[in-house]
Amino acid sequence: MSHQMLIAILLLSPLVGFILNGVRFRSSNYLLAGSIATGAVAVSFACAIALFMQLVGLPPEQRRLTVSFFEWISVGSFKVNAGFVVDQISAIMILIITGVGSLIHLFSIGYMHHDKGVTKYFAYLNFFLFNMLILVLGDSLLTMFVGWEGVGLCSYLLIGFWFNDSAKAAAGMKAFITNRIGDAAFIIGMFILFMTFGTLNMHELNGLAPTIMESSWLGAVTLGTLMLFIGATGKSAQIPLYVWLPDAMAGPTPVSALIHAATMVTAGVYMIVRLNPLFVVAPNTMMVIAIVGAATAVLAATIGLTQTDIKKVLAYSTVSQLGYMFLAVGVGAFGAGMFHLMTHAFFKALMFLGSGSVIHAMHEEQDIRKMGGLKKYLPITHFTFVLGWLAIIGMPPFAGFFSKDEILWFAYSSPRGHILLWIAGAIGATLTAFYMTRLMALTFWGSSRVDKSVHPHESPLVMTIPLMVLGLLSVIGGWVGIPHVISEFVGHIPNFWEHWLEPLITKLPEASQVAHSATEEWALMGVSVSLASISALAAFIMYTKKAGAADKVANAFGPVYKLVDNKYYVDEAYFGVIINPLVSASRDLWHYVDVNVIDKATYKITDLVRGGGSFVRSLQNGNMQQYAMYVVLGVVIALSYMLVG
Amino acid sequence: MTADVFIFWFLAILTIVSALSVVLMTNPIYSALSLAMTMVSVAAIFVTLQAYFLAGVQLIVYAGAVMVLFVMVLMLFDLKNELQAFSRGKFTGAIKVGAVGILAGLIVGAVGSFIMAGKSGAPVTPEASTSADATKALSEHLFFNHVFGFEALGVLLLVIAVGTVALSRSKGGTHAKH
Amino acid sequence: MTSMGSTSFEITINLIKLVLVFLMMVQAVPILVWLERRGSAFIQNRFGPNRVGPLGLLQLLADAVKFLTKEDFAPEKGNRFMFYAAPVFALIPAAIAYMAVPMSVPLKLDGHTFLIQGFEINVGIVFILGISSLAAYTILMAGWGSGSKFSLMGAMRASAQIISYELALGLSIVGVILLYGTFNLTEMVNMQQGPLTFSMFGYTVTSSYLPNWGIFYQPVGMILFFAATFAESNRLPFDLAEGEAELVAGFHTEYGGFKMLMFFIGEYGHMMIASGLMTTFFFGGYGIPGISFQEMHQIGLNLLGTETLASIFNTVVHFLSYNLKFAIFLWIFIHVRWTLPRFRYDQLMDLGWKTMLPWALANTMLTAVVIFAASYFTI
Amino acid sequence: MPSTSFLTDISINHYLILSAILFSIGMAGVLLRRNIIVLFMSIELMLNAVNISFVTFSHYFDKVDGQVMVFFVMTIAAAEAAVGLALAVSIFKRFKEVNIRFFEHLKG
Repeated sequence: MSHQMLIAILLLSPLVGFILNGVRFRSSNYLLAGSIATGAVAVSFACAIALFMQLVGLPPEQRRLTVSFFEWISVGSFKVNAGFVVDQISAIMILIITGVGSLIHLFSIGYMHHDKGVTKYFAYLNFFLFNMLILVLGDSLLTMFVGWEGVGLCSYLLIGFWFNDSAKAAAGMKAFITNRIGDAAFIIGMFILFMTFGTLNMHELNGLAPTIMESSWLGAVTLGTLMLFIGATGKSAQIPLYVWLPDAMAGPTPVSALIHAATMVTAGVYMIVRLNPLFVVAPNTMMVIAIVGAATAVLAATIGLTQTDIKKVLAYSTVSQLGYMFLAVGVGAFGAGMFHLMTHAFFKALMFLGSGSVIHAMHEEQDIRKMGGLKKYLPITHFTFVLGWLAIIGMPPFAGFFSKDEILWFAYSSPRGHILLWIAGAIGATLTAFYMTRLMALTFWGSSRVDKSVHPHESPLVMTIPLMVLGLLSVIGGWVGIPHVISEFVGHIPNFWEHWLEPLITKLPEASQVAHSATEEWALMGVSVSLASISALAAFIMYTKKAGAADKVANAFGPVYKLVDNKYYVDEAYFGVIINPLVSASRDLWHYVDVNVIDKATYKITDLVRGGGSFVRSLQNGNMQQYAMYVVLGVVIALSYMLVG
Repeated sequence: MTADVFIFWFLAILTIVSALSVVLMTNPIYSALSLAMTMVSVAAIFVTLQAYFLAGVQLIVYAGAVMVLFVMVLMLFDLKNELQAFSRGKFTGAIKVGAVGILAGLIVGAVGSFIMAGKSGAPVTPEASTSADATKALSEHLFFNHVFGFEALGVLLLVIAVGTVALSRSKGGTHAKH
Repeated sequence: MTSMGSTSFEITINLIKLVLVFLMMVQAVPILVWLERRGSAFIQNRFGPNRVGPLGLLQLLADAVKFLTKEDFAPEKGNRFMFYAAPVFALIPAAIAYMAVPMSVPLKLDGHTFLIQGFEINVGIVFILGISSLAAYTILMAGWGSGSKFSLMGAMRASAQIISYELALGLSIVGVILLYGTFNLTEMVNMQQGPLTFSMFGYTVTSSYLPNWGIFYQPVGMILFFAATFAESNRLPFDLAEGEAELVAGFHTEYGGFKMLMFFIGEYGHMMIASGLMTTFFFGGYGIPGISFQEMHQIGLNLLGTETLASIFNTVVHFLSYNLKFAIFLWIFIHVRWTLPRFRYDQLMDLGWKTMLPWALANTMLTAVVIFAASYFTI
Repeated sequence: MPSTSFLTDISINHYLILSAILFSIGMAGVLLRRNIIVLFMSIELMLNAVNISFVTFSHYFDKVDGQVMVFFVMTIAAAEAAVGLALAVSIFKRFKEVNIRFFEHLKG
């Protein structure tokens, strides 16, 4: 099949699924809805594999399959096609999206079967995938933005899926509004780039990127990329716009796995990698990205330490891991960022689905303080969760180890890296190991604190199969990008990942200045792994062996614990500094300006219009002959003007 | 004064007088008969302009069919002299009459200025070829150059026929009294 | 107005001709009335008028005197203007339409050519149809002006009938027009000279004794046309307008005396137009079977010696030929009137709209296809 | 313009002026009369005026298209008369009068 056809099927299959489920959204036949949706995504996955195989069959410099379905917008020199492109980056993305997506769809059949709105749920999910594919495949920023907004919409719909609960509906709105702020910046970024380069096509933009670094903060590329990055902070939950993601856990757990862990939130990273030639020439933007990424990684990890909701822990963990990705792209390690994006998609989806399985088993109980000792009730879930846990804390040879370690290595060794960034990353990794172990210990290990009325049970096969597949991927997913030092040590395993992405990744121009030895790399690797191991061990002891130790530590750190426990009061600060003043200012404007000035003006205008209208109405009295008279008068006037004038 | 000139003036005056009586007669039947008279004289004017076929069609279609229908309908209605043949309102009536008068003046003035400016330029054609050829040319124009319009008119007539039958057979629609 | 001639001599002759044709038409009416009365008596096995003059021929004069001396009155509730205008208008369309029927070969005198018809008009058929369609007004005016419901209903019926049958009438002669490719009646007559000749697909079949008349090409058209003209002239079996049992005497219930006579003249005028057109369209016009106009002219030349006299001879002989055919059709009109019963009104409308109109349409289509095929497949 | 030549030389302008006058008379009828059927008749008058100018131009500029237009106008006029009369009949059925003011009931 031609690649045009494949891309069309890839895109349209979820849309068809959405329509099929959407038109019968009142149905509660979970099996039918789930089959349609999962089938649609599976078809997409098959197309993605076929496309990937076609891509592999091409020589590396020609790996770029494009298709343009129609001209979407044409205004003067501004032309946008409904064009889609499959190249090395988007091929990986579509594989992740459709692959992980189909697993999560499958899982959802089991997870949502008791829900009344299951058909609507699957319709939304398919629609999300359609938009995500547009986002990923779109060949111009505008096409990407369509998907960008579309996934935002679906995210909103799915977070507020149980909208009868006003807190959940509010969480949806919070996500939506926070994203809007980022989107506004994204649009401004697009304006700047279009103004500068005259195109929004990403391929052309990359080709047009200047070769000289832009050292100024106000350069067009710097400003444009900075704005795009602010857009990315909204979508990918970075400081300062990360606040929506933890709340987004109000949605069904598979949604959290798909949208808020594996796919949508990585869109920002993907976008930056897409446009890496532009970002490379703006070192200031890169610096900002790296710092924001590192700060987010640490900050979110610290908050994660104190959370007691299983999904909130995972949410902060996601924010933290996204911070790693941004750290990677910020120091110029775009390949590493993409690598971590992929491995993170595997193990975080796994853990979310695992948490879903736990919640399902616990009858919608999400508080880890009320769990414990679930290992014996949920053996499969526990086992796969362990695989995810080992991956996220960076234990070799699990997937997370390779990607996280590569990021840390680049943070240190890259010309745009810094030792402080590495330290931040390492602290983040340590904290991650600690809170993830805490999560494991409180949930699965130790003594049971489960309520007597709850009888945990293992989930059905339809839910555990995705867990197993993702667990496998969490183990082997990292093997495609084994660092040189290890591969040389073990044998001669090529680094597929770097080779694959190489044609699309711009090398940092100042790369070859400092030489780093393999010893340094081994040393850093050892340090981070041992730090993580130590903190994991500490956490394990603290939460399983010595009951009460955690409280002691918390008491010892008193105010700091309180600060962290309350998520640094960020939400409160936003309310106090931005939202409340805005609301009161708006209210004042309403009471004084609106009522006294605008309303009165509009009343006057209304009176004027009404008066004029009643006059005109008197002309329009249904008397046809009078209408004819107006016509004649008009002709007379026009004719006399023509004759006289 | 040649015969042609005499005939033109005769027909012009006949046309205008009968047209005036269409508007001024208070009995609609007289109006209709005057209109038929107008149609006939317009047909005669077509003859002076050597549009013989159109003159015939004018007689058959307008004078023969359309106007007869008018007259029949009027006679069916059995309307007497109208007490109020003209619409009320002296002011608007004055405006209407004035507007029409000015319009007529303007058009006549425009036509007049058309000659006086010497822009008429169009040569008065030599005696047109025989009318049989003219009719043939007319039909060729109709069926080659304007065939789409012709077909569209056919469709229009069909629609009109259906609509008219539906309208006249309806028992009063939403305003039915019974 | 070039047909009126270019010199004052020609114009004078043509004007005289107009008067002559009109007088011919009007004077034929008493003869027809006599014929009708005698004929109907003959058909009904009685004598008819036979007292005044030989064979009752002077009955006509007596009738005229009676008509003229009758009291001239108008109904009180009626509309006087219309009541008086209607009979006058009844004459006009018939007279004008009859002017366009050619009655003989053109007369050539001293280089002047005079057509033996009121005036020649190139779109003769359209002209005649147009003019005769005005006859409906007469009836409506009479019906309205009488101020009587019988008159009005009769007028309504008659005019509706005339409008309905005009369609069939017009369509039935479209075949003829397609066949001859002209609206000009004289040209049609010229094309019907000689023996019957069919030529199609390159083959030509010539009859040895049949004349080349339109009836052999358009038999269906002929029947339809003839039937429609009966309806157009409001004669039996289509004289619903004056169905005595229902409507007294239709639109001329209130008429009497000379005004009644004028209606008679109009009716007979229509009959004459119909007969003239039948002759012209389907029966070779003034032509004589077997002899062309040229041959007849040659015979005249041999007999009388001079061109002028030969032309006069030619014209007179063909005029007689025309009048013979014309008279035959008039007699058929009269004969049908006294033979056939009257239709019912719904039967009349059914016949017009559901029978004659489809047949006329089919005839038109068939003629068009055949003519197209004949000209297209010439090999 | 010189009066004698205006009277004796019939040109295109004479026909056009005749058409204009006829048109204005028809328009006055449309504006002033109250009987719907008379209104329709006035409209026919206007259409006829236009027909005259079409035929005039067709004759003086030796183009047949004008006559084709007249043909079309006649067809449209016939159609309009058919619909108009049907409307008038239905108005008459209801109000026993065909006054234009009954159409005011049709306004929204």
